[in-house]
Amino acid sequence: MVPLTWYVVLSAALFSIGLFGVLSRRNAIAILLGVELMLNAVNVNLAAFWRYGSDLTKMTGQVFAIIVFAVAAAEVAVGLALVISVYRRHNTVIADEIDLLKW
Amino acid sequence: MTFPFLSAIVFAPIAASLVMLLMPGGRKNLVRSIALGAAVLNLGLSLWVYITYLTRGLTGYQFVEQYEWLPVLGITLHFGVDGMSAPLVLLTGVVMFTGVLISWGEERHGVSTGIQDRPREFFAFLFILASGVFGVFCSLDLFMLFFFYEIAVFPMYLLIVIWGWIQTREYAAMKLTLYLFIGSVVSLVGGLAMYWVAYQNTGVLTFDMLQLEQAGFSQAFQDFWFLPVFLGFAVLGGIWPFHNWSPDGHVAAPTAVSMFHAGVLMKLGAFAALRVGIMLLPEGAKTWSLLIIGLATVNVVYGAFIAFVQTDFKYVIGFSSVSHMGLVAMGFATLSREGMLGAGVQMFSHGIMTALFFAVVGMVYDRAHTRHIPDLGGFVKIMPLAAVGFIIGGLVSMGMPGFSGFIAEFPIFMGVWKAQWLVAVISIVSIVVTAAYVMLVIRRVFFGQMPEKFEGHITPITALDKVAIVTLCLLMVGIGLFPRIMVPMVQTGVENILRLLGGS
Amino acid sequence: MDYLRSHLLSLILFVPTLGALLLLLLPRRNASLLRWFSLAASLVPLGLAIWLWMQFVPDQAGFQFEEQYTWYEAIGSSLHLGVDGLSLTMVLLTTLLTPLAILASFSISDRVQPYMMLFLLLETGMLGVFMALDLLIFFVFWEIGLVPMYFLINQWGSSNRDYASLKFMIYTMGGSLGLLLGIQLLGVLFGTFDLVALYDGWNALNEGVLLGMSVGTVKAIAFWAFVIAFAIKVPVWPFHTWLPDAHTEAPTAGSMILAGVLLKLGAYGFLRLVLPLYPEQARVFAGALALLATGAIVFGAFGSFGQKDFKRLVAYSSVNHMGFVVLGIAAAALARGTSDAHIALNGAVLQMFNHGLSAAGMFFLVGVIYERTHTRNLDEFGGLFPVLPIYGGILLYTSMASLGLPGLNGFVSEFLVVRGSWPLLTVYTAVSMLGLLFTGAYILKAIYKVLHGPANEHWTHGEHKVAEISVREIIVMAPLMVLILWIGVWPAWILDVINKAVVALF
Amino acid sequence: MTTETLLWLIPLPPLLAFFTIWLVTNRSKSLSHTVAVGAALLSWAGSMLVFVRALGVEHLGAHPFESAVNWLPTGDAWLKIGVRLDPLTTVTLFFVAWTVLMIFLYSVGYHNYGQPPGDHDRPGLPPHGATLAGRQVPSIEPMYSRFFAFIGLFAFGMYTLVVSDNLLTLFVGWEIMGLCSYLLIGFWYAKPSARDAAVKAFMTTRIGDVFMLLGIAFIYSATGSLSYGEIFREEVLHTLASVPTPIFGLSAAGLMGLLLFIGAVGKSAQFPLHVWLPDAMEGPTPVSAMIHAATMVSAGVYMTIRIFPLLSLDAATMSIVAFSGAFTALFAATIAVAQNDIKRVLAFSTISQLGYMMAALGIGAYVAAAFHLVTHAFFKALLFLGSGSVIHGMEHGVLHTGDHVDPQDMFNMGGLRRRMPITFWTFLIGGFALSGFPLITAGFWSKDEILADAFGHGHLAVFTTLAVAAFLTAFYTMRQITLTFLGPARTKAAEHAQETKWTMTTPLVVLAAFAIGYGWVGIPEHFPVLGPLSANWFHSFVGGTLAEHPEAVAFSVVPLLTSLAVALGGLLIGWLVYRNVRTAEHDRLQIPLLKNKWYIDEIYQVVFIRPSFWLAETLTSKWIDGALIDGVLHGIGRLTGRLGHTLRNYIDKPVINEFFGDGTAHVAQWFGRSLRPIQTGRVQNYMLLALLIFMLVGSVVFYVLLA
Repeated sequence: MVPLTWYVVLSAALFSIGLFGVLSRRNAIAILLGVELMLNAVNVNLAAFWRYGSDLTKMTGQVFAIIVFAVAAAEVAVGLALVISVYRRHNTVIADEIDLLKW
Repeated sequence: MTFPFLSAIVFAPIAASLVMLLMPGGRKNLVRSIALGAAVLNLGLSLWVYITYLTRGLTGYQFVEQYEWLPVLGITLHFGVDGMSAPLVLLTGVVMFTGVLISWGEERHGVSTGIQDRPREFFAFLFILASGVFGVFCSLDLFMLFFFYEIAVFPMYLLIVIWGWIQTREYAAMKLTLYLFIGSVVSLVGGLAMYWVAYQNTGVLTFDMLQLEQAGFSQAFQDFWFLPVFLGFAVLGGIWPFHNWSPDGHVAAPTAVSMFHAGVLMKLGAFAALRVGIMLLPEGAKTWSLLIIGLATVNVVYGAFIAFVQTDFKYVIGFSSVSHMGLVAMGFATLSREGMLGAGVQMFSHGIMTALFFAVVGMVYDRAHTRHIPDLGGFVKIMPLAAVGFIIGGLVSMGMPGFSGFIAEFPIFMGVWKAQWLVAVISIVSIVVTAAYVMLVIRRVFFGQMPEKFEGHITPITALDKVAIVTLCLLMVGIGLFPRIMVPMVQTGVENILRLLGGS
Repeated sequence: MDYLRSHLLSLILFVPTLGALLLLLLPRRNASLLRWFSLAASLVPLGLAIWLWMQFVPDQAGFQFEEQYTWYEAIGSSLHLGVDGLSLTMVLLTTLLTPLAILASFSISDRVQPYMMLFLLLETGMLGVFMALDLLIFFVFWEIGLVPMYFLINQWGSSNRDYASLKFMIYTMGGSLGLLLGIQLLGVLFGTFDLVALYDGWNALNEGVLLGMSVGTVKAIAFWAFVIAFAIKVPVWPFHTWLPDAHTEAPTAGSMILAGVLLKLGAYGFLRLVLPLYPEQARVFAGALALLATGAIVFGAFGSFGQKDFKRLVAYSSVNHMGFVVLGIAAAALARGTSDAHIALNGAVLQMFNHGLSAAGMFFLVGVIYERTHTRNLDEFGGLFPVLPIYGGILLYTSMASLGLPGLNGFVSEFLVVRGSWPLLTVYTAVSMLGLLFTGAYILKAIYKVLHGPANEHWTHGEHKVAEISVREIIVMAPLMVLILWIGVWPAWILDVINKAVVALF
Repeated sequence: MTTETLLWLIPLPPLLAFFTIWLVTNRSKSLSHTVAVGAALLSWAGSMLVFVRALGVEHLGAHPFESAVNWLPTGDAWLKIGVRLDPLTTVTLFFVAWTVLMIFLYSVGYHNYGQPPGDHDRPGLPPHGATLAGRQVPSIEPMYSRFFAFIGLFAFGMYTLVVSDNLLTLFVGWEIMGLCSYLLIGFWYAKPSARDAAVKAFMTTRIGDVFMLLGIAFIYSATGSLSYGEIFREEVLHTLASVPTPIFGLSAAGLMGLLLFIGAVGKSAQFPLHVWLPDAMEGPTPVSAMIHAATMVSAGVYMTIRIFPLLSLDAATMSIVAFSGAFTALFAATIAVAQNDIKRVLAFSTISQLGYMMAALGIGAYVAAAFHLVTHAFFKALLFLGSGSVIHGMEHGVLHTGDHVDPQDMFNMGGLRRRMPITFWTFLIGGFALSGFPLITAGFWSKDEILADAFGHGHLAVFTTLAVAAFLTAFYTMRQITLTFLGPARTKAAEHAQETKWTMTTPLVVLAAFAIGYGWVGIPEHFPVLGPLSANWFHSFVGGTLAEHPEAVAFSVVPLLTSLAVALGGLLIGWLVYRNVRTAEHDRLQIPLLKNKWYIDEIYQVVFIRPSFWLAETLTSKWIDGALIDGVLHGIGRLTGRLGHTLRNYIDKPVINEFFGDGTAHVAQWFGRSLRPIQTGRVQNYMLLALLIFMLVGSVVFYVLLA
């Protein structure tokens, strides 16, 4: 069947795309999407390693993946909420213009 | 082990503070009553502990409790008091009690005394602080000791910065916090080092000091780590040259906090330095004892001389504490029976004494709104009891026989004779200097002519203040006249330490 | 009764304290009640002391009525009390003078309660020193005595009281630092402070090395540490300058006690500690002591003669008189065990007692005239004899006693001292005669200026006319005068006790 | 009652009188003087009884009446005090008792008892006189009672001194008399001169006293006792004589003698300590008599006679005594001739006569000295009381006439012979006795014996000095008598002078009797004609005091003639010179040097008194105590403050606080500030940074640590 390497390469690619998106896109929503991509890359990894792992009786892979889904969902919720509240206040979703952390 | 006295003592204040925070902040007297109730409870408990320990003629660690906390790392909630710490628990109880009393205050003809601004938060923080202090004195677990230590230090920052003397409170609060945290971090590193080395030596991961005592640290290890650990804690004990946070802190802090600060917190440092520094690293202590004695001597003489020339009422007391805590460090550093005995008593005696000092200073300041000694005078007419209290405190601080100060200082000097007689000769000068400035302050503040701008604007002290003063005075005189109500107990503690030091 | 007998000393010691505490309970306003109560509280110890005197067995060497209570066993100190001939005399003196002083201060109307309390506490402090058989206890009471006296001077004193009181306090404390160190050394060496034990141990310790020095050196240093502490209290020239200030500023009763008893503490220290603990060093340095004593006698007399202030004059006379005490002690130190030494010491101890009587009397009389004229300046008196015949008579009598007129007490002791020290310290004795000569000079000066002198109309006529001495004041003087005459005519009753103790001790 | 008990009791009545008057009866004048005179009478009776008993005893000197009791415990022994009656005591007691009684009696009149109180008399001033029925009459002394109290104490002192058997109680009486002389000379203390005289007297005698105290201490420490019986035993004296001392190479005995003698010099007003005595005339006249005749000054000589055994052991001391005595005798006589105050003349004559006695002792004639002591006591008391009577009479005249002349200045007197006969005749007797009028007067015999001894023992220098002095004595005595009594009155006051009351005249008569009669008990055996008639009782009796009986000197005509010549010559010349001298201006002997007493007072003022004030006020009080000692103390105080400031301002604040404490904080702050720019606030920058650092660390871990 398909060797593990393919899955790993796939997830790495996904991760890098997500990372690139996070770092390069200016729209906050897009950044969030990037984050999601990275998380999914992780999921792919988790599933793959489980499948190719020593024994399949333990469900660690899936469990972790599900936790990630949950976290991702929560994160997106919070993220979008933040973005919207920022938009309400600053009328923008451009990350560069949101530098409240600057002191 | 019927009733968990120590954990009760340690956690009651925090509980009380939570309760207070739940109360509506507007109802000041309700809050105060709760505070007072908790303080009385704590006083009662610690008194019970003390008296039981004394009257049963117990030795070693008593009232021991041990609960799992983080077994993996060998951290347990391990409480217990010995002859050295039981008096300090009592001391904390007393200071807490009196602190609440004199912070109660009142508003009369525009003169507001005590804490009138947000008492709820004030007492809440104060009690968290108190919990930390109790914790340090009671815990037999190194980690817990650090834990409570930090708990004790942190609220101090808020208390000073919010309720402190407007002029210097930020500066003083920040300075104090930094000094103490840096100090404790240094010691913490030492503590962790012990933790690991003990693990290597015994194969057991534990912070339990009773086991660390047996860990058999190598001479080299002890020589290396003693100084950081000891000095790190001694910073809080106000050892020279790391004493500077303390006068500033005293001056900036509100009265009750100053009382805690000088009365209890500095003991925290000395006590921790003893517990962790000397008791866990006895060989290192032997190596460095002369150095410590030297530093302490500087403390004693230097503090006295500087106090002699201060014109700020509170600074005088502040530097006198520096001088007196020097005696404590000196006593411990002699590593001799008399020396440590004296130091143990001195911790208690000085705690009570400075608490009283600051209480009285606060009463004067609240009414005169100045601490500049030349501007004061004639207060004895309006607050005779405060004056008497201050005089007694002064006599204690100059080591006048018949008061606790003498009981404490005399053995210290005997110990110093054994260690290095020259030091005794040098540092004994401080007694006269102390006498000089105490007498001068008493004369200028309480006697003499009252400036007319104060005439009629000075209100007498409240009943609660009187209760506080009397309590403190009774303790000082009682110990001075009947040393046996404290000394034998401290002796057992000393014996314990001497055992660790391998006799001597 | 049996209980009384076995706890006699502690009763005498602590009854005044008890009285002071009870004073707290009395109404602060009711001045007369406070006065009478404290008088009573001070009369009880007097009664007990007299009983003690009668119960005392002079022929029995060593200490009697010993009591011992644990006090601070951690460092081997206990409340160990006991009296022998020397201390007994001093106890009697103290318990006698305190009621008189309290009676003398009935004229105090400002803050009677604290005043009286301080006085009673002061009595306890002084008695403690005389009774203590434990070095630490000795020191405890030695220092405690300072506090009440400080506040008496500082609160009820006259114009320059702040300076005087602080000087008194700091000077004495500074002086006793050496004593403190010495006591600590002894304590560290022997682990006990019990005098009886220390006498043996410390004297047995003769060779070897201590603190990196030879025992001899250490002992010499310790000796001087002790001596300076006591010399300041006595006071010996040149450590005497606190005394005129303190005496002058103190309230009348304060000066009475100060001169009457407090100075004796120093001399007693010499007798109780220095001579027994350092016989060798004492012998070596006796010359120096005698030199200082002579200085005190001569310069004290000169200083007294040079004063314009009546009270200061009397104060300096104390320096002059206590000089004889130290001279006698020096002689005794030089030739311990000889009959000369015994005679000199008899003289010294009796002189302590006598000076207690006459100096207290003199200060009281100064106070009496001060209360009436509010001046102490000798030049402002004059010609008061016709106005105050009785006062004048008493003043003449008392000052003659302090002048050392044969037939009155002062002469007996001074003669004994001179007699005892002549063969041992001939030159010093001869020089000190100069002081004796000027004793006459200043006494006559005082009488001349106050009683005789050009009559000062301001006091003898008109609304400023001074009032004759009152009955209360005469009652204060009466016991003193009686004792002065009694000892002068028949000293044996007291000297016998002293003598036996001295022979047993030295 | 046994003699011993009697001896114990003799001094007490006057003491009791003192206390009674002081404490009880001082309000009532009559009671007071009754008590006092009664007491004097008791003591007198006792003394006479003792005297009689003593006469009945064989070899009283060998075994005197003695009784002693323990007084002071000294180490293992006791110091005893007691009484002793030996011949010397006996004779002294005799004259003391008589004179004291007389003087007490005399005082009653002298202080105008029975007169009304003065109009404006004040305590401390002599009575000015009162107006009675428009006439000025003398007024009674305001402090009448006090006077009797004082003289009572005085008498007690003298009796104690005489009866005591040891030097200590002798010294007690000695000093008590010193005090009383102070009180009595200053009796009229409102007079500045009286005040100063009192202080002067006390201080001057005290100089002697301190030396005497040393001497007593010396004797006591050397012999272990003070009672005569002990210290004058043969072996004791022998040892004392053999022990040398570093001072002037005197033997111990000599030094003791010298020290005690200095005491006597002070008390008996010998040169150079004589200055107090003339000023002592400020006191009331009975006091002068007390001091100069009966008691105090005699005490000095008495004591010197007492310690004669000690003195005589060392030739050096003896010659010192002899020469100081002889010099004083002459020196005082020269001054006496130039004085105008009737009492001052007597004062100086006293000094001179005491010099006689000292000189006699110095040449070893202690019996002669004792003899002269007794006779002198009688006639000098007589003279003083007489002069007092004269003054009293003069004062009466002054009051009567109202012109205020000095009643004591002899140049205001004259012709009193008629106004006051009794006084005149008694005074004449006294004067002749003083100048040694041959055969009948007592003074002749005593003085003659001294001269004879001086000559007989070959002390020619002393002999001549004394002879000259004797001549001067006779001369000024006659001058005094002439100016006072003979010739016409010089002032109205003198004209109206009046004889005094019986209380004053009776004593004069009694004493006059002794001034004549007492000489006859001491006529030398070998004296032509008279000698054999009467045994020299005095010599044999008093001579018995000492163990070895002094042999009487062989009779020689030279001293006899000399004394005759000087006495008669002096009297004659004195009369011739002063017979016609009306005023002081015509008196050719008013030489300033003599009149001003050789300027001794002035010299002392400069040499001793001012320096001692300087020493006391400036050196001791200001410089040593004030500047030096207190300066050091205050310096220490300031130093402490300085040190404190330095520590705080130059170490604590700058170094420890700012440099170390705040310094670290500042460094940390700077560090943070310098890192500030990387805080852009852009999420993506932060993330990028995180990524880079992650890769960095990761690669390090991967390639370095794990490789």
